[in-house]
This record gives sequence, structure tokens and C-alpha cells, in this order.
Amino acid sequence: MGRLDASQLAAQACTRNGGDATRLLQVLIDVQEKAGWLSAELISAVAAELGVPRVRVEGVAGFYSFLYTEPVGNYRVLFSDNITDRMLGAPELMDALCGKLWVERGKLSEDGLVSVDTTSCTGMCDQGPALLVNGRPLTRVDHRRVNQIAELIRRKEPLYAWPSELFRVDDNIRRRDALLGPDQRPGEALRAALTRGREDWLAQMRLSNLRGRGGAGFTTAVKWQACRDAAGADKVVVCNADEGEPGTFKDRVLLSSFADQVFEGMTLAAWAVGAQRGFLYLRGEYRYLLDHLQHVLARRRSAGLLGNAILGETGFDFDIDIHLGAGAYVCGEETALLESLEGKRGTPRIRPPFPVTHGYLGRPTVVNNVETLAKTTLIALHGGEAFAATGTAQSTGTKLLSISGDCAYPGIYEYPFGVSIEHVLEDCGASDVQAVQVGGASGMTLASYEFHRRIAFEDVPTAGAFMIFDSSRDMFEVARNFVHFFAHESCGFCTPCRVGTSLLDNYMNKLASGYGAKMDLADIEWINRLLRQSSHCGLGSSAPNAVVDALVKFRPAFERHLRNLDFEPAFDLNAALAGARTAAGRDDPGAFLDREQETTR
Amino acid sequence: MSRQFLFDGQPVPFEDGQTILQAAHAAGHYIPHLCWHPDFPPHGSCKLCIVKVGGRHVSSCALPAKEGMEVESNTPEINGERRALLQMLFVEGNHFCPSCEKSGNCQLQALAYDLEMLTPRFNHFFPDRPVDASHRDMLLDFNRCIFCELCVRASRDVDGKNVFALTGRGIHKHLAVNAESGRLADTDFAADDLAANICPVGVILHKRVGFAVTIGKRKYDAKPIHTVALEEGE
Amino acid sequence: MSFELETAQNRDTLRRVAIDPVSRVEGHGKVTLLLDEHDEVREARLHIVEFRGFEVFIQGRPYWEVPVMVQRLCGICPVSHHLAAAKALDVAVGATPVTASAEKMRRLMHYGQMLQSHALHFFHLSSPDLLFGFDSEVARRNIVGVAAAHPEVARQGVLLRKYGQEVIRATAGKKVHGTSAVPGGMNRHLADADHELLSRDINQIVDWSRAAVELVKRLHRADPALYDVFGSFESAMMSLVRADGAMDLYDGDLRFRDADGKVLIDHLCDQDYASVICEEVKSWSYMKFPFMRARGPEQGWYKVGPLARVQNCDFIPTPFAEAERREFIDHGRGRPVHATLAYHWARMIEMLHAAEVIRELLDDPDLRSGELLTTGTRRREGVGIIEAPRGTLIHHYRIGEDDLVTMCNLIVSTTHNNQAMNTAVREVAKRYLSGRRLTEGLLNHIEVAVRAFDPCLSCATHALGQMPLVVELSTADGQCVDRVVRESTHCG
Amino acid sequence: MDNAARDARRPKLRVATTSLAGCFGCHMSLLDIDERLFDLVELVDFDRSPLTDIKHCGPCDIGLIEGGVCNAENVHVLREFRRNCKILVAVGACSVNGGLPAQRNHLDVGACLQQVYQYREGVAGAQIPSDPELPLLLDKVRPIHEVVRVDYFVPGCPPSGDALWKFLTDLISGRTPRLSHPMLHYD
Repeated sequence: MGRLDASQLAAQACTRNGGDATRLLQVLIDVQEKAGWLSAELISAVAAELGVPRVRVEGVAGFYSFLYTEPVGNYRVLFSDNITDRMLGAPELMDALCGKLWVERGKLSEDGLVSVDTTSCTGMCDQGPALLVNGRPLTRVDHRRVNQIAELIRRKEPLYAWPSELFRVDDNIRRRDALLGPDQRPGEALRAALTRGREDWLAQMRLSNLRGRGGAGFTTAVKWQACRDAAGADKVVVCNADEGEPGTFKDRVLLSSFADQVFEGMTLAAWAVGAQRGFLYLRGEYRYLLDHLQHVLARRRSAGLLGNAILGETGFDFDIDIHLGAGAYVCGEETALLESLEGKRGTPRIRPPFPVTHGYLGRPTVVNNVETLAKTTLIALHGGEAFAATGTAQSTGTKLLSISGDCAYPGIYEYPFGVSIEHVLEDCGASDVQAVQVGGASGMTLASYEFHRRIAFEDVPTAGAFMIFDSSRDMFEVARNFVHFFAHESCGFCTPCRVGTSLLDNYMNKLASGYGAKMDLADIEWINRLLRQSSHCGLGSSAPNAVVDALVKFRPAFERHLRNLDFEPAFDLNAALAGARTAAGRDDPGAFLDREQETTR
Repeated sequence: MSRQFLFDGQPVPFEDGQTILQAAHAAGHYIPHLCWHPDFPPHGSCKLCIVKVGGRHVSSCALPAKEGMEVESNTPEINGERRALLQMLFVEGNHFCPSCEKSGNCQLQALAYDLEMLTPRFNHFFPDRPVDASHRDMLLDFNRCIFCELCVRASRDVDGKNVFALTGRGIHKHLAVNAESGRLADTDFAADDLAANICPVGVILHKRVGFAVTIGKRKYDAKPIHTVALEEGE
Repeated sequence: MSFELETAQNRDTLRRVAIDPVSRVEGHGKVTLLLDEHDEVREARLHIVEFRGFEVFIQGRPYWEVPVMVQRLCGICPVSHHLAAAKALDVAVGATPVTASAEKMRRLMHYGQMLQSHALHFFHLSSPDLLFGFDSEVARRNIVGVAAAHPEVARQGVLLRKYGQEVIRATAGKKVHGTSAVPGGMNRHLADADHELLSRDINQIVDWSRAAVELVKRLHRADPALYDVFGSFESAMMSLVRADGAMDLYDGDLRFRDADGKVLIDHLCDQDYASVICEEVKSWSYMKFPFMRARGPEQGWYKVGPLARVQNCDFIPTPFAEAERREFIDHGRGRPVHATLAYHWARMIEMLHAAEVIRELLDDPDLRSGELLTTGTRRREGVGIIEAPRGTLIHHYRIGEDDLVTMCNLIVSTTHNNQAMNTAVREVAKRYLSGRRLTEGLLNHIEVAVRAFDPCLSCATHALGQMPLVVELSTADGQCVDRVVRESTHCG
Repeated sequence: MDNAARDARRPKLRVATTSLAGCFGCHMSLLDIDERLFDLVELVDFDRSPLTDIKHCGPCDIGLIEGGVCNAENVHVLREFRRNCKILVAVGACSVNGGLPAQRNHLDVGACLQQVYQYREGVAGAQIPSDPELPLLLDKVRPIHEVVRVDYFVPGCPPSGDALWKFLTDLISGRTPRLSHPMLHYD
């Protein structure tokens, strides 16, 4: 691309985004959709167009996995690398596809046609193995589909001409309760809340004792009240639809089939706190839902449910904008999400101050999870007390579980809080279960002797992931997958997380290659402790969870990988001689290092 | 009467808005730090300044002091963790102190001495980070970067130039300069910028100065960093 | 002759004997011998088995870092590398000459190193062989044995070295790997306290150095049959020489003499070394083999170091050492002295010279004041040559416009002596080992020869005694049939 | 020594030392203890080390390793030390973190060899040395703790003679060795 073209592309994208530098990430996504990748010229052009330093644009472009600062293929195939996808055969399928396309994993094919690599969980665990092709999810990959994909790519078939069946995404709702059960009419809940008046609406929220469904479980009403009471007029409501936790996909279903409830919940929040501006931050993997969501928003605007004087209430002006993410799990952390919304790198902020007083562009901001917001419609409709009647005392209402892994019926299950693990396992047709990972990579690993425990903030809290592992699974590999995930997703801001997650990843790989030693386990435990205690945000402090749990509950799975009780070298000594062996053209016995000799007394 | 908190058992007075670190330093108690600088808002990335308050680890550079807090800092537990963080910084980059011209004047090194770090302990990453020598007066040796972002902040907030920013993510995070070519020479960076003189380690260097200061006269030769920092208000 | 035993015919049929490791500095070394069925030595090689890649990774570094980096080539003579690099970079920054204060500080540092290194080599490493005999009792053959038998000799050795190290500390900032020489000059003067300390003891040091020369001469006189013959071979010689022909270990032009003492090349400017010297690579050593281009690899090799220097110069510019030099030259009766053990004699003459130079320099006020840095027209290339304790040391750099080094070529002292050491090993093997049953004492003869050159190898490993040695006798197919491991000598 | 009689009854510790990919600067620093050297040999016996002619170290109490691991031979020697020494000590920057030789780690080892032995100007008989007598290079120079378990570390390039003396006398007398300002330095 010439410089002129770059300027034009940049100018158009910036115009579409109102020349607003806080929309930098949106501009870059827009430009890349046209140009394929972000060349140095494009980055310069965008910077010039928005009037921001070029290096800032480069910094943002370099942060997100789905922004490319190197040339990419016409077809970019990314296999979802979550453990559930792997258990369904993703690695083997990826190798097969690479073989058929004559391309090395992670490298652009020589003709520039295609690249094949992995990406973090795409949220299709109930219909995996899944992949993204040019950002579009493709589910239920098997060898037949691999052949089909390879053929389509070789024929250079444009994506829109691919069979739509390939891209079918199912809701797989298996159990419905309060939220997924009855149909709601758009505006119904909002009308009910307006009728109650703002104070009573907040009172109902308090009565409901609704707690955030994103995992942390902070009481929603407290958050809203704080935002409402914060100084400053320009308040903001943000819906966190950056559902990046591996194994979680319930927000995807809500956004697909219950978008009105989600937007209505945002509007309810706006009504409570007095916000005029709303954002839905949609993870890049769910880009395919954008048109649908925009359509729902448009419909709600014309129905008077968004815009000025909503439902005729003078002064209740609120509208919602959708921002796209671009492949960064850390943006699920609310302050990182705000940074990203402002068009920056998704680095978590120092807290205090908290978003309720200093959020988006320094304004008081409420950030709520998709499910939390959708749940508020139930409170508006039926009152806080009714909501609090289900679930447990400390965890009211219902919880959506995204169930995947070794079970007969993966999909979405809505349960009142307090349901036991064994109950859920029975419902989804899981047998011979060795472990359940609740809450995703950052959650808890439960062994069979804990299956009597209950899903609730006071017992087993969860953002919604529920991955099942039967007795054939290697729990070490499960932990390794999560460790790798965190190393890939660490934003790199703070020392312990940036370095610690990569160190952990290296140790786990060392064990996986069969060269672990007891001392490695001690190091792993020490790094875990450091990550938990000194990380800047939840990503780092929860990164070791899976390893810590697995080390306690499935230690033999680790010990199986130990070669030595004492010590093993950090690297493969003999492989380290390969370069010199080739250069000198030697194959005499002295040109090799024997592993066995390393064993110390 | 001014308010106070307990720092390692000693009462430390503080004023409103002061962080734990600021108040502790003002009272003559050093807390190790790398990314914190008295002239800039807290950054909180290096985590060397962690202390324990009520059983929780917090960044003392960022947390406002509160009446009656009990802060643990100079304890074997916290210092052990700080040492481990230093070890992580050492294995992450390429820190060859013996031939580094910043030796003796380097905060990372001085802090490692202070915390009696004898080994980097972990396995080294040995990353490939080529130097940028394109600028007439300045050299960038990225091998030693610890991502404190002091240069980023100084250039943006004081010099008004935005010469630096971080790009990449995770362990691949790195410093970038404000030029399409990626070369420092093509920026408006100047040797008297604050950003050119604030690097706590040996990344941003004035060319052709090298080992101008002889051993014995360097900043941390005679006194350890906890003494120097308190004396000079750093 | 010198290549006679380099590569045997029918190598597969010969028995291999390895002396491994010989030593290790700038590479670990080992000697391998191939013997035929009559125990005749058919091949003898000194292999240098380490490669540390300095020449490669220095490229891409800023030039001002180089004098500090290159010291890590060698912990025994770091000052040589420090100064050779600084001198090469003086050329590059146009600082020729450097200021008087800078040059004198550097000279003080360099002669301090000459003193410590020569003392170390003679007293700590070689004196046990020379005082007790090559195949004397192993347990006694080390500095502790010397301390017991000749306590005053050992004490003086340790204190001579200590003084040299103190000179280095006072001039370089540290005893090992200082930082004071910078391109264009120095970063420090001599502190008053250090001046006082060094001045207090220097007369004693000169006296002990004179005694050391006497000790070597006594050894030579006691057994001329051995000292004049052992490992002797004729070869050309090279060293720096001052413009007026004086010995100068810090600076000068290159002079080559042939084996007969005839000057072959004189007043070769250091910057032009590459027009005369090139290096050969052999498959069996990581160390190259330098030779004079015009004479080819077979004829063009030469030796460096004290034996070459003392005979290559026209005079030594300090009185005691000059007197000793004359006596040494007279010993050759009109012919150059090529005896390998004469290295020790020449080395002690140089140590005395170094002590005398230090005494003169300490009186010079320039050490304690005056400009330390200068600059001039930048150049893209520079060569620095210095006479290191072990011989001529060449540092050659090219520097890009961005101040980064683009090319680095180093020819270290021990490399110049590579062929000479191999030749000495072969001479000794042929004369003392061939056809005899190998014993520890016989094998020590090979080490004694290697050690005489004071390759960085030996001074390191043998810092306090004998080099560790194992000899394995193998059949042609590599089966170990015999194994000689030296007995441990427990000290104290 | 004052307590010579008592010390004589106590069995001496056995100490072995070696240098891998180092410059021997650390051994030089050990010699910088100067006259204290004669005190040291009253306290310890030297096994494989520059003090003796032992090639393979036998059972020892303390092993001091200078230098990083750059080739196959270094690996063999290091393993031998680990097998035989109760306490293994990394002495100096190279053994602690690879030291300056590790600056080649971002380069391809084959390319390094080619550059020095094949493409350098003024080289005759250009070839990469390939004799089986020569140990092969590792792709990277490693600190010794990445190859064997290490018990103590004494950083410095080199550690000063005083630091080594302090370390050894602490160790010999049973104290946990401790180096602090100004004995602790990395350059």
C-alpha cells in the first residue's frame, strides 16, 4: 500500500469515528478491516489524522492480539486453544490443516495466502473445537471440516461465499430459570423502574442484594449508589462484554438471544446513577454479533427506549455505543477495560480511585457484567425481594453456567445459586468425573471429593465457567494450558505478572517435556506465591490458581513428569549442541551430550 | 496534632494525600522502589515498594496513608519477595553489570545490593534486544529496560514530546520511539530532555561518556541506595 | 621441522595419549600425542578447546564500552586488553597522543600489571619445577612446597604480586577488571594516599626484583645442559620497540627478527599490522596460527613475549634491567638465545624493568594532576598494540557512524605463540618421551615447556602449582588400556 | 595461628576449584587474599584445583566454580563437581549469570564460528575447527545453576579477594556466608 492510500484509509476511518482520539482502538480495528494489517505507514497516517503521537498509536497497535503490525495472510485461521478445544482434538486438527495448506504454524505461507495459529478461548467450548477465520467463529471443527476449509482457502473462496453452516453458532440452552425462562417485552422492565421512581428503584436493587456476575461478586447496588453520589455530571454506564475467561460463553448467548435485556439493564443502571452515556465493550472474538447488536440498539432507539427523554421521561437521556475489543483478556478487568475504551493499551489502573468516582475519562462510571445487567431487569419487573427469594442468603438469584468438557450435554444452564456441583454434573450427563474447573482459568479446580460444594459466592464463586474433566484427562496438562493462557494474556505492566507468568509457563513446559525435578515444583510454588501477593491486578494474582489447586489435589499428575527428585537442567543440553554440530559437520560421540549422565547423586 | 501510622512498629506522621512511601521517606524510612520518582505520580509497575498492611500486600507508592495503619516493610518476608522481583527483572533482560557503563550508578543494581541479591536464581530469558544508536547524542540499550516508564512520562508530561511509549504485551512488551522508522534519530529527542536524564538503569545513555566516573566515585560506591535515596530525596 | 609431528600418517593405527586439560584461559587446552607400536611419538598437538566469541559479540556494542568488556578475555592480564582496546579507540576518537597525565597513568597501570603477572608466573607457577626439578616429588612441587623449603622466596613472590595488584587498583579502580582507561585518556589521577602507599614500598620491590633475576641466573648456571637445550627450537621473533630501539611495553612500532637475529621488518606502524600478519585456521584448534604474510605459514611464524622482547630491543631504558639484558645477550655468544627455559630469565629481567619504571613514574607529578582527556578528528578504524606480559597483543576495531563497533579482530599474545608452543611440545616429546614408557614425570616435561611461554593457559590453572593431568593410553580403536592420574598433593 | 593446635585436631575441609568459561579473574581474586593464602591452606586441603594435580575431583566438602557453561566439556566438568562436592558454589558473574560471554546468546552459534574462522579478513585455511578433540559449543552460554543445582552464589566480576575470604571463612567455620555493602558488587 502506498502512503497516499494509507492516508485515505486512515482519514476515512477517523471520519467514521468522529476524529475522536479516544476511539483510537476502534479506528485501528476499522483500518485493519480494510487494509488487512497495520503497516508503519498506516500507523503514521492514523496518528496524523487523530493528532496523537505516533508512538502512542504504535503502543496500542502492539497491545492487542488481533491487531497486526506485520503482514498477515488473506486467510487468518486461529484455533481456539482452550483446554476444552484441545480435549476435542484441536491440536491435531490444526496440524492437519497446516499440513494440507503447506504452512508452518504461526508463519505466513510463502504465497502470503494463509496463516494458521492459536488464540485464547473463543467462547465456543460447547461446540468446539472452534476456530476463527478472519475473525469469524467456525465451530465443530473435525477432519471433514478441515478438508473443507483447506479446499476453500486453496480455491481462494471469499469468506462470504463459504457455506454458512460452517459459521453456525448455537445457544445450547439446556436449563432455563428466571432469566432465560419467560419472554420479556423490550421496555417492560424499564417502564416498571420508571414507575417506581429512581429512589425506589435503587432501593429495590439494594433489597435484591444482586452481586456482580463477572466473578468478583461486588454488590451492584453499592456500586450504583457510589457512582450516583460521586461528583460530576457526565456519568457513564459500561457493560463488560469482554467475556474472555476460558470456558465461559454465557454472555455470548445473552448477547445473541437476550440483547434487549442486556441493553435494558444498562438503561436501568443509567436511570439509577443518572448516566447519559453507555458503552458495551464487546470482545473481538464476538465481533460477529456486532451487526445484530447494532440492529437491536436501533430498534430500541426508534421505540423510545434509548435517546432523549426515554419513555417520555424528561431529562432521562441515555444512549449506548458499542466498542470492540481486539483480543486482550486483561480488558475484562474493569480498569483495563476503561483504558481500552479510551483508546489506550489495556493496562489496569491503580486503585483507588475506583471507577465509580474516576472511571471513563475520569468520570463516575459503573462497570457491570452482561449477566448482571440482564438480571437487573428481573428486579425491576418483580422487585428486589422476589429476586432475593431464590438462591442463598449471600448469593441471591440465579447463575448462568457455561458447561463444557467431558459431558453429554454441554451448553448453558441457569440454576439458582446454591446448586451443588454433583447436581450440575448429573444434569449435564457427566460421569467418571475427575475434576471440575469452576470459574475458568482463574477459578477453582475441584476434585471429586469436593463435588458436594455449592455454586455460591460464599462457597464456590464463579463467573460462569464450568469445565468437566473425566478420569482420562491429565490434570497437569489442564493446569499447563491455563498457565500458558496467562503468560500469553499478561499485559506486562507489573513485574511479577509479566515475568512470573512466563517463568511458570517455562517450568510447565519443562515438566511437560519430561525433564522436571522436585526443585522445579518448589520454584513453581514460590512463583505462585509471589504472583498472588504482589501482582497489580486480578489477572496476575489469580494466574497461579489452577496450578496451586492442581499441585494440592492432583500432585501425582505433576510428579509423573519428574525425572529426578533433585534437579534437572533448565534446558535440553544435547539439543543445545545442535547448532555447533551442524556448523562443524560432526557426528562423533563427543559431539553429543548424554542426558543420563546429568543425574546427580 | 498530625496523624500517624505505624511503619515497622515506628510511628510515622503523615499529611492528607501522602502515600505510605512518601510519608515513610519523609520520616527517614526507606522503601525500595524503581518506577516511583518524587516528581511524578505513582506508577505502581515495578512492585518493589510492596508493603504489608493488615495482612495484604499493597504498593506503598500508590496507597494513601491512613491513620492507625500498621505497615510492615523491612521484614524478611517482604524483602524476600522484593528480592525475587529483582531476580525476575534480572533474568528478563540482559543485565551484564560488568561491562555496563551505568554500573555503580544504576538503581536496579544498587537495590539488588541493598537486598543482598546474590543470584538471579530463575532461568534466564536471554532476549534479543538490539541497541538503537541512530541518534547523534544518545544511545538506547533496550537490553536493560525494566519498563518503569519514567522516560515515557518525562517525555510526555515534562518535555512535551512523547518520544517514548511501550508497545507489545506481556513478556514481549518493549519500549518504542516516536518515529515510523523506529529510529531514535528520527524523533525530536534531545540530550537535555528530562527523558534523556531520568533512566534509573542503563537504557538511555549519553553517547561517548561511557565510564567517565571512576570506580569509588560513582553514586552508590560509598553509600548504599537506602542512604543515598533518603539524603537526596529520591 | 616444526610441522614434522603436526599430523601423522595412518592416524587410525596409532595410540592416543591425552594431557587434558593442559590449562584454561582464553580457552581450555589439551595436548594429544599419537604413538606407534614402538612408543615413538608420531603426532603431538596442543589444542585450544574453548571459544568465547568476544570478537563477534563486541560487534554492535558502543565503542566506549569495549575497553571494559575486553578485559573479561583474561583475568590474569586484564590490563593489557583494557589498554590495547583503549589505545585502538584513542585512534578512533583522534586522541593521538593522549595527554601526558593519561599516558603516565596508563603506563603505571601497565607496568604494575607486568610486575604482578611476571611474579605470579615465576613464583607461583614455575619456581617449583625449577627449584625442585621436573620430576621431583609431586607433593612438594607447588608454591606451598616452595614456602616450606624457601620461605623467603615464596613470601617475596606473594608480596611482589600483591604490589603489582595494588598499583593496578590505584590506577584502574580495581585489582581485576577496572574501568579507568577510556577512549581518549583516563578517568582518574593517582590519589595522594595511593601515591604514598606505593612510594613507601617501591625500593623494596626493586630490590626483590633484582634478587629474582639473580635466582634465575643461579638456576641457569647450575644446570646449563638442561637450561640451554630443553625444548629449544629456532624461530623468528616479534615485539614492539620504541622509535629509538628501546624496550617499551606500552607503545611503539613492530619489529621482526629472524632466527639468526637479523632484523626482517622494522618500524612497522601498529596501524599497519595486517599488512604483515595473517592467521591460519587449523581444524584441530579453536586458536588460530598467525604468521608473516610474506614468508607463508611454514616459514613465517614467530614467537613473542619476554624472550623475544629482551632480544628484539636495542636496549632497556632503566639501568638495572639494562645491565641484566647485556648479561643475557652475552649468554648467547653472538647468537640469539632460543632456549625455551630462557623465557624465565628474560621474564625476570622484565619484572625488574617494570619495578624500575614504576619507581621513576611515581616521582612524576603528572600522575596526580593535569588533563586526563583529549579528542581530535574522529576516524572509523583503530588498532591498538601493546606488549602484554605474555607478548604482543593486537586489538583492531572498525566503528560505524553511529558509534557502534562494526568489526573487531583480536590477536592475543598466546595466539602469536601458538605455533611456537606446539613446536616446543613436539621437541620435548621427540627428545624426552619418544620410545619410553610414559611416566608422570616425563609428561610434566611437556607441561614445563608449555608453561615456559606463560600462556594465559598455564598461569591460570597453575596459579598455585601443577596442572591437573590425566594420561590415557588407548588402543587404535579408542579403548582405554592404561590410565595415569597424578597423585593428589595435599597442602598444609 | 593462635588456635593452631585445636585446628590441627579438627579434620580439614576438602576444597576443589575449577574454571569453566571464565577468564580466571575469580581465581586471581582468590590469590588477592595475598598472605592469607598461607592461613587458608592451614584450614583446608585442596582437591582438584590449581593447588594440586588431581584431574578428577574426589569427594569434597566445597567446590568453587568460576565461569559459565559454554561447551560440552564445561558440562562434563560441572557434573563431575556436582557429583563430588557437598557444597557447590558459583563464584563470579560468569557462573552466576553467564557473564559477558553470554552476550553471544542472541547470536547464532554457527554464524559466530563462520564469522571468526571463515569470513574474517586475513585468515588462511578458512574452516570451522571440527576435530573431535574439540568440545562443541552450546547454543547459549548458561549460568551454572541452569545445569546443576548450586548451593551458594558469590557474585562479582570478579568478587574481591576480601569478599572471597569472608565467604570462605564463613563457610569453613559453619556460618551462613553473608556479603553486604561494600563486599557485594556485580561489576
